[in-house]
Amino acid sequence: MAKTDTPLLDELEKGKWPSFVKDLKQAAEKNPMAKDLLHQLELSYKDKIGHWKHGGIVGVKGYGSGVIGRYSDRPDLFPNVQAFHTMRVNHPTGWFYKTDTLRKLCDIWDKHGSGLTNMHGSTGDAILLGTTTDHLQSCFDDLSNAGFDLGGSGSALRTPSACVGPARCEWACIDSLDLCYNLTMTYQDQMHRPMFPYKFKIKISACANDCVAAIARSDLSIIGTWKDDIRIDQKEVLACAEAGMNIQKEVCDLCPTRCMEWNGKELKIYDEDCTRCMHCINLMPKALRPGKEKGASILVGGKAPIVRGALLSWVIVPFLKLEPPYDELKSLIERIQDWWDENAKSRERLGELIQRLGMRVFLKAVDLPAVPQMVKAPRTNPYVFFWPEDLKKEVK
Amino acid sequence: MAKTDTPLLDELEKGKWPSFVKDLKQAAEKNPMAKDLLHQLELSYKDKIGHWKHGGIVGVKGYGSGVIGRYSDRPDLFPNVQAFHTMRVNHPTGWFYKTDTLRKLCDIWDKHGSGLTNMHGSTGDAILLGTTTDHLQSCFDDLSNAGFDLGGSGSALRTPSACVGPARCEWACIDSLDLCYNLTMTYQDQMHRPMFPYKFKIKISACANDCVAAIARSDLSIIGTWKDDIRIDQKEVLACAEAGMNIQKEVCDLCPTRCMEWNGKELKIYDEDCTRCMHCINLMPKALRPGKEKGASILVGGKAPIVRGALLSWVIVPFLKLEPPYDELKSLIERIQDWWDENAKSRERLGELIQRLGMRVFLKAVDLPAVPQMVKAPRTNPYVFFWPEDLKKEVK
Amino acid sequence: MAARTDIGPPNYKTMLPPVIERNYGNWLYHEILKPGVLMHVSGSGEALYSVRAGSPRLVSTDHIREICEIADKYCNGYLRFTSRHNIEFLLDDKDRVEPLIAELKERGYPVGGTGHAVTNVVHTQGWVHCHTPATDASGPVKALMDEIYDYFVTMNLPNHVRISLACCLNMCGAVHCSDIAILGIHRTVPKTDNTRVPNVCEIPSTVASCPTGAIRGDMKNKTLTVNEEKCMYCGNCYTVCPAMPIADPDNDGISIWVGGKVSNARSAPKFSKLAIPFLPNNPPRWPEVVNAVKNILEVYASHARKHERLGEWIERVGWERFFSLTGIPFTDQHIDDFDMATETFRTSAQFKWR
Amino acid sequence: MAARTDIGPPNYKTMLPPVIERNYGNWLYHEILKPGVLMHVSGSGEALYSVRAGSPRLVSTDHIREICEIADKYCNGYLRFTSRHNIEFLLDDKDRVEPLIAELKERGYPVGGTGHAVTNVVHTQGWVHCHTPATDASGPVKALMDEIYDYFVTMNLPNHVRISLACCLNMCGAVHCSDIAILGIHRTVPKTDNTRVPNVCEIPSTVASCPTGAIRGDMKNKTLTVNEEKCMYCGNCYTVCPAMPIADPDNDGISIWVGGKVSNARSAPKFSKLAIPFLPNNPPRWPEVVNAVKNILEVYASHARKHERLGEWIERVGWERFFSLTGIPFTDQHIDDFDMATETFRTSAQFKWR
Ligand code: SRM
Ligand code: SRM
Ligand code: SRM
Ligand code: SRM
Ligand code: SF4
Ligand code: SF4
Ligand code: SF4
Ligand code: SF4
Ligand code: SF4
Ligand code: SF4
Ligand code: SF4
Ligand code: SF4
Repeated sequence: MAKTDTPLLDELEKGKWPSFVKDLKQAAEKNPMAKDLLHQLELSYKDKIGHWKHGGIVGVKGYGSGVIGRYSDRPDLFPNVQAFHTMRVNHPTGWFYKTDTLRKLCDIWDKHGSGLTNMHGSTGDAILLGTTTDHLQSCFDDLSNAGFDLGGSGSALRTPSACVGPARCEWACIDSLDLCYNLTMTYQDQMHRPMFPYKFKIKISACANDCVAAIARSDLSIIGTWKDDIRIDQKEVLACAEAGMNIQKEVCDLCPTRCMEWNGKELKIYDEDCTRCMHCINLMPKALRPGKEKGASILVGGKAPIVRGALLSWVIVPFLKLEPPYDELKSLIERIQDWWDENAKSRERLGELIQRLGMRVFLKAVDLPAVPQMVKAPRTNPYVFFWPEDLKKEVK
Repeated sequence: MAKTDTPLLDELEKGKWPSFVKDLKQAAEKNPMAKDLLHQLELSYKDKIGHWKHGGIVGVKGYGSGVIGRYSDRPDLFPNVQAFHTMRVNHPTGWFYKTDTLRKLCDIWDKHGSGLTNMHGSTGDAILLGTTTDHLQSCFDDLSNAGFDLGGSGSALRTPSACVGPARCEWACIDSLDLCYNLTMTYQDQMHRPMFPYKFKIKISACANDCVAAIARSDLSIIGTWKDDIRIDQKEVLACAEAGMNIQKEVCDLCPTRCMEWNGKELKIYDEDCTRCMHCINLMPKALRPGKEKGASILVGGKAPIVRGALLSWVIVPFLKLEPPYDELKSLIERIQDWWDENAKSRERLGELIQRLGMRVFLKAVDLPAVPQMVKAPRTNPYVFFWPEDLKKEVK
Repeated sequence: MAARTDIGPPNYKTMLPPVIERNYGNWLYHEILKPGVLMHVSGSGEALYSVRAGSPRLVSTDHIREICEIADKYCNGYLRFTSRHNIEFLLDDKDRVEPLIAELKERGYPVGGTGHAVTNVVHTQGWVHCHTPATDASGPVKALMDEIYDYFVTMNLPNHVRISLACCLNMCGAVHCSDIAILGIHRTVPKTDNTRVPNVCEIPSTVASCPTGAIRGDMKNKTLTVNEEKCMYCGNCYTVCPAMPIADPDNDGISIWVGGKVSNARSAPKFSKLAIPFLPNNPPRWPEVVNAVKNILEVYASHARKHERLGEWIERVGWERFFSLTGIPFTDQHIDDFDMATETFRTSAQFKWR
Repeated sequence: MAARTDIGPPNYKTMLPPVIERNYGNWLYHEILKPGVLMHVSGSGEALYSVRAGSPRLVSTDHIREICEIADKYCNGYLRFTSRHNIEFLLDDKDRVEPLIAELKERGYPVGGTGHAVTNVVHTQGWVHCHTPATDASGPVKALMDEIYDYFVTMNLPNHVRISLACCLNMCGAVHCSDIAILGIHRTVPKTDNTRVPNVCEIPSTVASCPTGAIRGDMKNKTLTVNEEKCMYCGNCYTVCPAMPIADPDNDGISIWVGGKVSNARSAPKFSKLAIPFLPNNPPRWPEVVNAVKNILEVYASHARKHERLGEWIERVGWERFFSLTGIPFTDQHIDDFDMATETFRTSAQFKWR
């Protein structure tokens, strides 16, 4: 091989897995920004340190979000990435694309940016990686004209995302795509004009398999479920057994509530004990299906560790029917956001606020009743508050 | 029934369970303090409130602990309990008594106090309930002459206690009684002269059944265990089965690690998976016995809720052989107490201090290695400290 | 005679019956011959019989003398108390067991508390001797044990049930890991008497005593103020500052906690969890409390599997089911709001409907 | 033309292939025909075939055009991306599946990631675009996937394994609930530049940003000081105050976390737990990291039972066993010392020796 000026990155062109270095080089061939990025990255590989300066606020007209400002700390060496901002483009719900749409995106980005992208960012946006400050507005204009809009960033609603749901999945208990799109359209203002105490994420999975990891990484997690009994096709159960599945071991013994019995011929489910974990259905998609009374559980608070530690979302509504126009859900979301907005400190996520002020206070504020499904177990410490109305007035 | 002046308490003379009211009345018949106590208690039953003033420090010569001061808030009505202090008498380890010893205690208490006792207090002392300030010293003198001593109170070592252990129990993995007595005798000074930041409790159970609830209510919990394999007498296993025990269901299925197999004839234990929970042994005492390599796990931190919430003790040494003179254990106890003494705020229990400063700091200070047995699971938050010696010095 | 100090307790070795001395550490196995009667058999072939009798714990010297009399008659003067305050008569002669039991019964001592039974209720001082109680101790225990007496003298429960009572949040009864815990609670904030504060209270340590940071201290004027919204009535400030009394006859009462355990058998030790936030103090027989405990006990007895402790049963069927079976209402008070509250929130989409 | 704002994303309905439009919400079941190939069958009898291909995620526009070309050829121009950044080609014609796969292979696209496989590694920006990374993102992922490639194109693991990478504690890769998480960490305190603080930092919010309260702010002199003993190098202060850079080429690196999951299947969602506190940054191929992940993956593959996720396996056998089987040393860093640390301490006498 000829000697190159990116010997470290070149190593990553080898191997079977598709190489991002190939993409960098491909872009670098026609784009000077991409070329400088490639070389700055090579320097980082040598120095074992990033070469970007701290943040910087840039944007497009009328919006407070959707762009992440970025500047090189070695503009002397890499002048074409002196400014190298990212644009977050709201993906079509479910990440479905027609090729003509995708090609439009490519054309716009070749015109305005580095020609490099992330398909997609971990919140779900199509990330257009690197452009200069003076291209931001024109790039946005072109995007908008092509039918695209920016996603969220900063202290705003972030681009909601949803699992593939009813578009392809037999287990969808709610229309995750319609709901996600509906909420996205309803809350455009909250997404584009940061006015919350911090970021707010919504993710929607249409069943408890949670294929968008909603429970782990959204302030509001909507997870499909059902209320009635699992539908069983005993014929197909037998077919599974005949095909070699050890139903006792693989299904019944792994059911978390052990609420299934298999006698070699028939599978019995004690549905009142089932917690709708999806395991048995996952294993026998032809034989078992979620019930017919479908809806979703609403959970809140999920987030990454900063500042007070990572949280998984908490159940606040065990079951809600979810049908357009989703008014009950929206009213709940707004009550939650209002309370959060009023009470949170700057950079305090919803979960952290509930942690600080207490679930009791939160429930009262958003007008939700306490139910045992909200807890793994009741409290163990005796530090119980009483509302003034619980008390007997002094009778002396 | 004749009309009495304790109508409420009289109700509690009825019923099958032995009545403390009978004892109160029995004592009241010969003792004016007991009589006033009875009537003050009747008043409490009427008022639904206690009638004792806040604390008060009283004691005997040379000691800072062993006596709980108590004064009535209605000395006008109940002059004989104007002062009504409690003496905590260190019980013979295991709460074994010869009747002559017990009678001596009774005689002394009839002479100096109310004639009422608790056999025993929840820390384990024989509680002599109620005497006046000027009887404290003479009562102590009489107790001492009869071979008794006071237990702990205040910011001191509290009376250690132990399960009945090898005196009667086939499962004892350590000599809980000898160890408890030995520690009690070694640490007389710490028990009688409060000089710690707060109370310090030691409890010893000779196996994991933990019959003195050591893990829940002692700062230092010593719990017997073994290292090698459970001893099995297959003949006796069969006998259990024949006697009607469902070994699969009652024993194997309830084993927390499911490390037992029963084929109707032989019981196989995969001892490497056994966590020595005692369940199987509890169920078949004739068939199964703890292994031969015996010792104890050392745990620290257990306590009631005040101030920062209740704690169960935490494993800090999974296994320690415990034989007289117990030097290794004592050295550990002293290292722990020294560190606690140096670092704790006033009224901060050992567990709370570890909670505040971190297990890492504690382990280093008392020179114990970290082992996985110390945790339910490793940390989930990424807020990991590194000791300076872990780092690479800057090489630039 | 001048008192010697630091002599320690009587050496337990001098208190052991000869049959124990001979077989110390050599026990092979035991059997529960019937409720309240244990037989321990030694490698030597000898056997020790322990007969367990209930006790109110608050006993007069005459009562102790009566116990001694019985022990002299049947046990050569040897007896012990258990870690839950029962009395154990220690016999080396099987033939004396039944006569002893007969005499105990005649004298009104319940014999039982072994195996799958309710044993004695560990409890505390209450209005008898303490200064911070929110309820009495001996009274509720007596009322309860009268009602569930049969569970003491039989062994028909799924596993043993350990009931404890503490009269305030200091939890001297160590109720925090009991199958069923009865806990006295206050429900109103302390009434600070700032005229006494300067004389009897140390301001910084009072402020520090509050788990929820509800107390503000003014060092200049030597006063203390309680933020009523942050106070959850634990009474710890009163422990360190007598000028902050908290008892309130109208609002003090009892809360019920369930599902704790201490042993490592099967499942790890567990804390008790809140079942009922408040029941009124209703002396002399606390009927609400007695009924609540009995209800929980009986729902457990009729639903749990053999060997399942109360908490193990609840964990298997779920807390939803516990509340629906017992008919106890779930409230926002059941949801923790202290330091580690979030650890108790349900972080999954798994739950039951009933 | 003036840009319209707030138009939202393209309506997904306009992006759905006709077979999906027709069968939306009517799917009956699916089968995994082979690694990377899903067949979904509708109530109407129609079937949809999805062929899943791996992607480096950081892709050029030309690369996207190539994907479009393939989709035009086999899928009438319809495709999607998955929540883990794989590409899914959507076909309504079974006969085109094999030719598509053949072309994908030829062009170097791995086909797989379905069922009991390792799928794509969710990851972040690293040195490519972010300002706070402690390591690169795309590089370690590429190095790792080269090494464990076979697990992507086959389905022989006990269950699927979700690997994620985040280049700093902000955890944009949401690695905190992954079977195996690769997390960039700093290990030295930020180097505060107090000459810049007054201009670029807000003192109160910087002080508030520190999870462990390690920062003291001097409002008068407009300076910030870090208590080195309390700082655990999270970098959050740098996020809010540019004058506190924390990157350190000699001491930054990677930690490995295991046993997290998100689905509710069988067990509740779980956080990942610390397995290896530190491995050095060793570009371009991070051999220590790659080997560590591979080792964990293979120990899991050879010990777990069918359908057991990594974390479920560890919980069954115990963390003692995890450390002994993988040969990873246990250190005091594995023991939590943040807010809720005590919840993770072992509160029982139950444990294994190995
Ligand atoms: C681009 C993206 C990573 C990626 O490569 O995919 C990203 C990149 C950044 N994230 Fe993130 N986050 C991205 C998804 C996430 C996620 C995952 C998710 O949304 O599902 C998380 C975890 C979930 C959560 O929100 O808790 C995440 C948690 C954070 C945090 C920590 C927030 C917390 O409360 O713990 C920060 C720090 C902050 O906000 O100050 C952060 C901050 C940042 C910043 C803005 C850096 C900063 O400190 O200001 C990064 C800009 C990088 C750059 O230069 O482009 N990012 N960030 C993701 C957004 C792409 C998109 O829009 O699709
Ligand atoms: C007598 C006794 C209750 C009984 O009826 O059995 C008792 C009685 C008192 N305890 Fe206790 N505690 C008694 C065993 C316990 C136990 C159980 C144990 O030791 O196994 C605990 C729970 C375990 C623990 O220590 O954590 C216990 C936890 C407390 C606490 C809370 C300590 C904490 O750190 O959470 C306090 C409050 C304090 O220390 O300020 C306390 C305080 C008190 C005081 C001294 C009241 C006070 O606030 O100053 C009580 C005096 C009552 C009186 O007037 O006689 N007592 N106390 C027990 C001692 C008898 C004996 O020596 O045998
Ligand atoms: C006498 C006493 C020890 C002492 O030094 O005083 C004792 C004695 C025995 N215990 Fe215990 N335990 C004693 C308090 C305890 C405690 C402490 C407590 O309750 O405060 C516990 C922990 C309770 C908990 O987990 O909450 C305790 C948990 C056990 C267990 C575990 C049962 C379980 O499944 O969880 C066993 C095993 C069994 O019963 O099969 C056990 C077994 C035994 C055996 C069978 C041991 C033996 O072989 O001698 C003894 C007779 C048990 C019986 O009553 O049926 N002992 N035992 C205590 C009697 C208290 C009483 O008067 O009722
Ligand atoms: C395409 C995708 C949804 C999307 O909208 O993009 C998807 C699609 C399916 N998931 Fe998923 N899951 C997808 C991300 C996830 C995630 C999210 C994640 O990994 O970040 C999870 C949670 C992961 C976790 O628990 O940590 C997830 C947990 C599951 C499970 C639960 C498995 C378990 O035992 O824990 C199932 C059930 C199963 O596989 O049997 C499932 C099942 C399925 C099924 C079989 C549903 C169906 O009937 O169509 C789909 C094919 C699965 C397969 O790959 O074998 N899907 N699935 C995502 C593909 C990601 C990828 O490229 O690999
Ligand atoms: S979350 Fe459920 S409904 Fe959605 S794609 Fe995954 S398995 Fe299907
Ligand atoms: S969904 Fe889960 S809990 Fe319900 S029956 Fe199936 S495996 Fe059991
Ligand atoms: S703790 Fe163990 S050794 Fe001690 S009495 Fe109880 S069962 Fe026996
Ligand atoms: S002691 Fe416990 S863990 Fe060990 S084999 Fe017996 S039941 Fe199982
Ligand atoms: S529990 Fe409270 S009120 Fe009862 S004895 Fe202990 S300190 Fe006193
Ligand atoms: S009662 Fe407890 S919570 Fe209320 S002020 Fe006093 S210490 Fe604080
Ligand atoms: S994880 Fe950290 S370094 Fe990586 S992209 Fe997110 S904020 Fe930047
Ligand atoms: S790096 Fe984190 S822990 Fe250290 S001072 Fe900054 S915010 Fe605090």
